[in-house]
Amino acid sequence: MSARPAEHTTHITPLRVYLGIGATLLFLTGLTVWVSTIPLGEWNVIVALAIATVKASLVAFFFMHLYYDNKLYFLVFTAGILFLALFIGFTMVDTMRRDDLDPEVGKPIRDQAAMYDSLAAQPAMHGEHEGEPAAGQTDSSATPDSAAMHADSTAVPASGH
Amino acid sequence: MDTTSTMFLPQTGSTVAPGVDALFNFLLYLSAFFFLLITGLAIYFSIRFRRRKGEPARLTPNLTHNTALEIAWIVIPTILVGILFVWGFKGFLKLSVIPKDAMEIKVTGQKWFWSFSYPEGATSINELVVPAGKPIKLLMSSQDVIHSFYVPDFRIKHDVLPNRYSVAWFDAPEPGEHNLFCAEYCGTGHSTMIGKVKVLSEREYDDWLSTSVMSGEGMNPAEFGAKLYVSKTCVTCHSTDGRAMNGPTFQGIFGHEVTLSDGSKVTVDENYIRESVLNPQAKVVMGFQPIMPTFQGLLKDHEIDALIAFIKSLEKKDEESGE
Amino acid sequence: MAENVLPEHNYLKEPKGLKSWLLTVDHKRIGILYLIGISVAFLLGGVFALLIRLELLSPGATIMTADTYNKLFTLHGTVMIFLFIIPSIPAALGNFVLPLMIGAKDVAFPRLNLLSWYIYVIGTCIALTSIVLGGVDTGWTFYTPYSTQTTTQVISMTFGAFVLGFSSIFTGLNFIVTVHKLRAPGMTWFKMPLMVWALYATAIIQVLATPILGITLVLLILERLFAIGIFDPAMGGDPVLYQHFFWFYSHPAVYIMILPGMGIISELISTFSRKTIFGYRPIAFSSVAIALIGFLVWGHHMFVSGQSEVAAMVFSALTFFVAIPSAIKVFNWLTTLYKGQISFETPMLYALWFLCTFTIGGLTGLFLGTLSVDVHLHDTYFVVAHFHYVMVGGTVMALFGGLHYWWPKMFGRMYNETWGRISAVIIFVGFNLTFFPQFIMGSQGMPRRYFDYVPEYHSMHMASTVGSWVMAVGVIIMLHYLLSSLRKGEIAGNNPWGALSLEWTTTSPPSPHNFDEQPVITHGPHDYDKVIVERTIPPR
Amino acid sequence: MSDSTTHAAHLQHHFADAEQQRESAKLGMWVFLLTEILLFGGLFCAYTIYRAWYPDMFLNAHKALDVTMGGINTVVLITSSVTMALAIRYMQQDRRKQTIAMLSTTLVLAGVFLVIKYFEYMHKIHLGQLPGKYYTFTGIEGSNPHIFFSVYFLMTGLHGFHVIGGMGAIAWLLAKTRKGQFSSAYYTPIEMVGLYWHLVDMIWIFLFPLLYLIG
Repeated sequence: MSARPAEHTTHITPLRVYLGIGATLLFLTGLTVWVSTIPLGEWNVIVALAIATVKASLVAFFFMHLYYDNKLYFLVFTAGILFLALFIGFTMVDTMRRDDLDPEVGKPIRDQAAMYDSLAAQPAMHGEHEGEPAAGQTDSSATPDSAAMHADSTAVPASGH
Repeated sequence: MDTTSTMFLPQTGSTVAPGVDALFNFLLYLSAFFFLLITGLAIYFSIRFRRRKGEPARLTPNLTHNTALEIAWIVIPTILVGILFVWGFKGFLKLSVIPKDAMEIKVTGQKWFWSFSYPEGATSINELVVPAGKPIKLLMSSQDVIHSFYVPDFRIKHDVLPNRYSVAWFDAPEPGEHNLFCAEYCGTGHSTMIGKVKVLSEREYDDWLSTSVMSGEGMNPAEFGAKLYVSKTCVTCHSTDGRAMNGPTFQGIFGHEVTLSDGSKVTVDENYIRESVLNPQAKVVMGFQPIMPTFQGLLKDHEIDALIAFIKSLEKKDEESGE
Repeated sequence: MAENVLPEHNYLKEPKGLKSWLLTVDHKRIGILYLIGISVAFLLGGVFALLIRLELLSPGATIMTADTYNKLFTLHGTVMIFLFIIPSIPAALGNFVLPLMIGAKDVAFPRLNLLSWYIYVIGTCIALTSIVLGGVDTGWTFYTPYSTQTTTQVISMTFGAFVLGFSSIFTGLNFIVTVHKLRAPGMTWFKMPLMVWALYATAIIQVLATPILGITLVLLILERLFAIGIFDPAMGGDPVLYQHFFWFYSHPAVYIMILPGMGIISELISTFSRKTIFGYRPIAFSSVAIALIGFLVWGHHMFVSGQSEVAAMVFSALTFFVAIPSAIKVFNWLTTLYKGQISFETPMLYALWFLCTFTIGGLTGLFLGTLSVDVHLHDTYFVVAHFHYVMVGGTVMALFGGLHYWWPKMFGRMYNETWGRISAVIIFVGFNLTFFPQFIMGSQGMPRRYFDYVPEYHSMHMASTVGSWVMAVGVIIMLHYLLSSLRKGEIAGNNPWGALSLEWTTTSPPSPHNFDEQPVITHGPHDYDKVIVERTIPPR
Repeated sequence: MSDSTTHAAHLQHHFADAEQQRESAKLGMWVFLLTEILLFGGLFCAYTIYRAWYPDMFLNAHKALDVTMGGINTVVLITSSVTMALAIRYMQQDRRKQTIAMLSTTLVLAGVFLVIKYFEYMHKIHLGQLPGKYYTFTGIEGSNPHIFFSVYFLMTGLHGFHVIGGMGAIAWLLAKTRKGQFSSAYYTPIEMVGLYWHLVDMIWIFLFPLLYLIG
């Protein structure tokens, strides 16, 4: 791996590299779908993200030439990911630790938005599909009225009293 | 304990305030020192090394590094801010960790007043009444937007969020009265969302509790209504002199017809007033925003009756003045 | 002595015609176009500020209603921040001087540069539409759920800010590539003027932070339109999460505002004390350090917002950490004055004002980073005073200094030095009179964004309002002598200050292609210990 | 500096040589991609926070997405990335016809992606599995399932806009390639669009497992 290509020759990646990487990406796609069907608890998330990271790295290093190009581009790219990680990480230091001192401040007072009250009030609409949400459903009875109704419910949350 | 105010700080009204002030004053002296050092040197150098009239440009010394000096001005500030951080964090913990035996008062912020409900069942609006020398825990939430509960004399402040509880606490050792502000911008009435914290001695507090549910005994309903008009904050949005504020004036409306925002008309009678207090969004007078909060649970039946009597009395006055 | 006419080939005259200006890809002309834009925004925001101060002259309603007041402080904030101060030094002055300072013919992507100006204009128009439609009353922070509930024009204002973000991103992107790829032969990283380092650090923040503002404002608009439930508590969202999103951009944005100002001050102090910079590398690296650490301190805007205590602790610690590089800069500037040959033309006066007022702004920042003290000071006038000492006492003082410094380079003519000094003194006095009392009333407990106030604070408010008038007088004087110098000013010549960076080696105003010949770097930009270049007009 | 590759027709006056111009364009593009990562980053942050707050709801709600359609779309996008990379490779070898074929394939695959996405969206709209206040579906257990669909539509919607933008750029490249404006000496625009297209692919590589597989 050359840290910097010679001044004015451009690197031409061999065809078999592109095709090989492409095949690997497709294989990893199949793999991640397959793994997701095995219940591993928390590990499902970790494995899925690990495979996605490997796939993304292959794209970045070979399709986007980071492996051959000036290191500066790699730095720019990783800076983006680093600052995103810092953003999410620091935000979670707040969102996950709010109940450190007082358990009652950690959770919302109402854990369902007010619009679900009126959704529940019309159970006949989707009731029979409960439990099998993705099954090819044919009837949609979402009336425009009900949507408008939710729009109006500026939803004053439950009082502290 | 010295509770008087200084140039920079208001009086100290809570047990945590002196600790916060000590750190504030440390910061103040530290800042004053560095400010004087920096500007003093800048002025001295400016005078000492000024270019005199007609003096030709000359080469100046090549001073670019001084290891000792540079280490000093990295290390000393680092130590100082380290002290500030630890000291500030300790104080913050004191403000955040609520004593176990604290008495809990529920605080609700809404546009644009505060309401308080006490463990004994009493309620109050814009006036938090507490016994002296007893830790008070505030369990706060908002009905609409974010507000912030701020008592400068206590050095406490915490945002009050909709759909979430937040907490604060204080212990006011001496009886007295303190300003209560809303410190998070919340709209038209933000600057009127102010109240008082009344710290009473234990005995006065018990007296207050027993009489706090203002019964209106010994007053005629209109007088009692006039008191409620102020204490329940109708006054922030409704005038009695004909001026339109955030809401319509109370003067001369009783028995008259008003046009609602949907164009229909309604006569202002007992029922309409009662409905407007309990369900303000139902019939909004044309030209006004539907911003009034409900007073359901905050006003008792006989209190609403008294308010109605008060509004009626404004009607009479209006007729007498022969407008 | 300077010749008595402006150089024949200069970018102002060549090519001619309005169309050639509106379609220009010359970074100098785009800089001037930006300068016009930010001046209009500054005057507009300034008028809002004067109205706000007038209202606060006495308790109760003085000249307006509470709703009008709320809209005015919102417009003052949004106009000053998004339309004026963020593009001020980078896009207006930076565009003009950056390629000149590194010996380049232009920025890397001239057409993108022009596009970014047009995006600025379009974004401005969209934002100003909200004024025509009745104004916005959320404050420039657009906190949810207030911003999702209010009936005022939140969408057009936030969409305008969203569009303006792209302008800022493109400027930053352009500067990064320009500094990396277009430096003249021999212009190594450590021979760059410190202004370039500061602009480079600023550009890093612009490209890293602004996209988050973009997505935040999109989410806010969608929250208002469709109640998507990310930020609105009534829909299961979290308003404190909005604050994280908002401040992840808006705290680094504070450094977008101040870092280029620090760059200008480094140039001014070195030039006018005729001294090489003390601690060039510490100043350069501290710019980059501030840019990077500045991303990790946003939570100090949220100490009382309901964020977790452990987050507050982490953010407080990191906030103190970012104070160190700022302190290093101040000490380095101070030491640069030592054994110099200091003269006090208008730009240098502004640099000295900066040293004084930015120091106050920085030191009061320590109060606000200290957890327990911030609980008392948060959202009071103490905060208002603090950030005006940094933004006006820092950035605007630096902008005025830089404007006077490069004015003869931009237009080839000198402004009236006597009036320049008079107005600088008036602005300094007016500024301190306006904002120092706000520290006192703030720590006494006066909350910000109050239309009305309790009588205890009356005298402080009165002093502050009078100060705003003094400052306005200073700015009006400045406008007058600057504009009249365009026609009547003395011909400045290439190098009226005897400065050493590259922009002073070309003509004033420069030719359309900046340098007639590829500039050769023979000395560093601050080598006043090695080189004397005579001023083209004598010192006063 | 260099002189051999100078290509006067495409060299802008402020660059010293073609190499400097190409490197500038590339750095500019990478910085642009960085801003794209952070733009999507806000949505990834929202996803992470709400998933952590409502893990059960996310788990229940993600089952409403069709893994087969999502999987096919993943395959389609990865393939289009390969063809895009090949388009550049052929231009480096001055094989214009093959470049045109590869760009056309990329464009078609992008179209296929959007068509599949369209059917997925229509199905969701039909069921009322929509963002925010338009959510009317009642078959998902847990707190506030509308937030999952807000996040789903935001992330895939923003990604979809990027696919549409990419298609425009590829169509523009096709027109220019046909006119013979690129060669092995100058093909920077194809390279730049390629970088962008790979990023769009890369983002989908994360969206697919996060939304369809693990919720």
